[in-house]
Amino acid sequence: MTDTIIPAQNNIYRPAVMKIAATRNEAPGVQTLRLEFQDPADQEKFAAVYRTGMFGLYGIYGEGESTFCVASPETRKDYIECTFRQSGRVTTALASAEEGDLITFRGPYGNRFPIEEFYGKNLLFIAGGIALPPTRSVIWSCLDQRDKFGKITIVYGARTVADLVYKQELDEWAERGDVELVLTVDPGGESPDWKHRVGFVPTVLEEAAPAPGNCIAVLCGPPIMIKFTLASLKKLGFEEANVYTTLENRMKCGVGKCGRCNVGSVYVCKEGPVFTAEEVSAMPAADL
Amino acid sequence: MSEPFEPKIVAFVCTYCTYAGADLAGTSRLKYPPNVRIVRLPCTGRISPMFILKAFQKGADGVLVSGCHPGDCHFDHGNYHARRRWTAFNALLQFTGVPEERVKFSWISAAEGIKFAELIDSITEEIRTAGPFEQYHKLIAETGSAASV
Amino acid sequence: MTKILYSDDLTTCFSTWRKEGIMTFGPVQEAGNSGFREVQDEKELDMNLILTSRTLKELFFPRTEPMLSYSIGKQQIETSEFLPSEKPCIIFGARPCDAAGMAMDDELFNWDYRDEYWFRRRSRSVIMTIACSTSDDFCMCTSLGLGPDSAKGSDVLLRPLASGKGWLVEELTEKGDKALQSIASLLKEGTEEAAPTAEVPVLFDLEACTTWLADPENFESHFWKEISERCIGCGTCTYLCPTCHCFDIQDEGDTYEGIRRKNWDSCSFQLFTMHTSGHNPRNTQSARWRQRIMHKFNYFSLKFSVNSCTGCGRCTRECPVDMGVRETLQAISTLQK
Amino acid sequence: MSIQEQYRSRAKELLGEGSVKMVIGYGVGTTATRRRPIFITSPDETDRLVLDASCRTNLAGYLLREGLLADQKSIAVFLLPDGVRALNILAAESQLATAQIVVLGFEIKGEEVKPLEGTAAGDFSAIIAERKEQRKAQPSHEMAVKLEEMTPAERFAFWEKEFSRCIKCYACRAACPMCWCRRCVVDNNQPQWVNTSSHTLGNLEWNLVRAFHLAGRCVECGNCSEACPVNIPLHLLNGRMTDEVLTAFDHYPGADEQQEPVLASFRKDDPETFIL
Repeated sequence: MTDTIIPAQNNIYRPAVMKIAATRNEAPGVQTLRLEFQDPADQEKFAAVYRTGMFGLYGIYGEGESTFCVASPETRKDYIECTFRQSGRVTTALASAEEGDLITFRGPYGNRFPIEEFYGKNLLFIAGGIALPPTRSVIWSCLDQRDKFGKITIVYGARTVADLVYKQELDEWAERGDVELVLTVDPGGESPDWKHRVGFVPTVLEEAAPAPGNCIAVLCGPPIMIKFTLASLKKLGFEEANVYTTLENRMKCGVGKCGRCNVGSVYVCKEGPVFTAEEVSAMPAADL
Repeated sequence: MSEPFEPKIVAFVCTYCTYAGADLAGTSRLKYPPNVRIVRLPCTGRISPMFILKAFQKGADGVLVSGCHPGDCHFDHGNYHARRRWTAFNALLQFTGVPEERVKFSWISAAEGIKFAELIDSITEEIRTAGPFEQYHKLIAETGSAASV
Repeated sequence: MTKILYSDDLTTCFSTWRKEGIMTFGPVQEAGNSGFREVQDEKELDMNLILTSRTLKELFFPRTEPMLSYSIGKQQIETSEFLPSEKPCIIFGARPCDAAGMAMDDELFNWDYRDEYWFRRRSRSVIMTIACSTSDDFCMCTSLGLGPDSAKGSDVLLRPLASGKGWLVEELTEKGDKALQSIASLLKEGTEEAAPTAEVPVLFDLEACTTWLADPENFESHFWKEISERCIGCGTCTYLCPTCHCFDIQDEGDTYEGIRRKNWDSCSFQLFTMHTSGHNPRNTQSARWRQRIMHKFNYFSLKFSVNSCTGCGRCTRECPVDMGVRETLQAISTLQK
Repeated sequence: MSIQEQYRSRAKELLGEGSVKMVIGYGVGTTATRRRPIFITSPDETDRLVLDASCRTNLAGYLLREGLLADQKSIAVFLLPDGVRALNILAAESQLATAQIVVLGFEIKGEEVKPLEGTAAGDFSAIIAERKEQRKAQPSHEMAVKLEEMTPAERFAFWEKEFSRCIKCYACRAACPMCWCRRCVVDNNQPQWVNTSSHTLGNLEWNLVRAFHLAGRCVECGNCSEACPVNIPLHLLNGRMTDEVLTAFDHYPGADEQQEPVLASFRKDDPETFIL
């Protein structure tokens, strides 16, 4: 586990105010918001602390706060992007917010991806559905300093073509030439003009067969996908210590007080959300 | 000088009878006090006691619940169900000391524009006399004050 | 020679403090239920209680507390904070188990991020604890490494005199000393004996329990299902626990104005950990009971080198189905042997 | 043979012959007078069962444990007459099939425990009918009478004080065999009808909602009042609701399993005394 970075705060429950600078529909029910701090002091605090992997609590007064990752990379700290699926009370309110509206943000909290430890290595990114956002912040952190890394492979899958998020960026990555992009949708989720693969992420991953040597894998997705993909990675020869993932549990405080997010003795908010597969294996599986 | 007290009254009404009755009151140019905010629902069967609690939570001084006369329900028996519910809920409100003038129930048909206007007139006057629902307002105010410790 | 505070002087004692602008709190009994609240004078106190039914934590971590108020206008959000006042407080007549609980939760509320709501109240308060000379069937402080006269978390410890006419006074902290200074003239020198402290039997071997709990093999033991089969999943044990600190953050109001509150929450509740997706990491009552025990006797001590149970016994005393930490640890203690 | 012995041997027999997979009963508790619910699945363990005048908890709620009755096997349960009524209501509300339940019925008179004849929920209709008459004739709780004599303002003040203590632990809900909703209305947040905070307003709202949802369903077993850690007299609220459904609709909750839920049924000539 990387160390948690603690921002200076007076009242840890008081959020900063952010303006929605842009909204983008990603997929049915999935939206990205680009947010800008209203108070330069908050922006300064954020920029001083933020590292890829950290998360925040996004809120709308009157509805509450909801936890998700910061989807923008540490190489671009003058705004925050977040991507979420409209599902509960807060995300429903966020989804109906418009450009120019004000929302709140608490954070960034948690630990980070140790990106400097990835220098000189090949990188394999694997994401499923709405879990591309946490992966994406790592992807951009690396692409923004492309020369520091070896081969970069991105395997991304969703249930259907419509459910793929960041479609523009997927095109951008496909066209760069220095990234291998493998896209897949679950069987039955393909559209008539779908030119990429059809199949579940673990299967497609095994077919793509990236070499485990000198390679770091970053894996984010729903629990069931993680479970099977970890098995596939093992089969391919990846060591658990070289596989990074994020855990997402229900949170209210984000700062280790409210008592919900722990898996065994590990508080996801304080000691996560970024863990190696080795660290996850050491946690009690029944608590995940 | 404080302004004279104007009661806030929320009326939950069914669309087929009481709402139509209110409409008739309007088109007949009958005058009734503007203190009532009407919330239109498909049927009294849809009016949950939760609505009444919500109205008080938001500061209402009085609530009226009204629908079709027994036998006239557009959905045949929604108001019969409502009547049982009201009986229980009304008893509960009485037992917990919510003054009788704060919650009223009535049957008003689409033809009873006059009854609607008169009823609104009388309950508004009754609540105006009784004054603001201070007991409840005090509880609301407490939620906005710092913890007692 | 020790200092003695006589019961007869308590009236003057309280009035002196209040004249100095100090808020006075103490154990009070109302409608068969007891807890701590502000009192004007000592007559309101119930000094005969072995332990209040509700805990001291309410004075530092109220069951519901407004944190922020917000009002939203065009292109602006205004918030203001409800930070607790810094007016000094004296809490008279806490019990050692409750006082210890506050010290334990200090660790949590200061874990890298400092919870001002907790600490403002903590730093303004002086806890004057009365050592226990009686106990009931549920007391188990001695099993947790504490005792009827533990000083942990207290600023002043009062030992009841054998005569029942007052207390021997021991100041433990600077804050405690300061509170005593204002009543210095009421503290008499004397040689009276203190009443013997309550005899609280040791019910289980705590070390054996923590060893068993620390073994990952036992996390999925059948034991958890068996011990918690009758748990009905209410929040009584957690809400009446001096150290349980879990909370929820809730907004009340509308999208124009309202209040963000911190409310007690409980790991016993099914919805506590439920994700929006419907996935629930602790989906069964046994998993939730395991969480409560593990949290107190494993996780908390891993983080802060102290178990978060004071042995007050309320979880067992008040449980509608007669469960509690006591039964669970007694059972583990036997398993381990 | 003591009644405890009789019931132990019945439980042993039921488990031994395999006609039930579990017996839900009472066992010894932390102190001499405390009893706790126990779940016996082996005939060898029936000696752990206790039956005496301290066995007052209504155990019917345990029958709704997720998946417990899913395998269609039977379960025997110790029930007071109120418990049998709870069973009837649960059956009427399609939460369980009484055919799966073997009732080990008993009643407590003073400090004496008496056996009740019968094994199926329907076997207890006579005693329940008798209870209905007793309930009708029963004078209201002393405090309820006092409350009725108060002015509305005094009543409001009384309940305000009582509810101000509520800590929202939801022990009343958890202990109640009738509170079987998978997700309680107060736990739904879209919309959030009543406040979840335990300030007095939120507490008043919660207790009104709960009392109303139990109108005509409460069997007055006392589980909620017993469970309440801050001693709120919930039985007064529920008792008042029972008075109302009895007098207005002649409805005695849980009379039998065919009984229609009082608020999900109606008569065209239901009384109306307060509707304008």
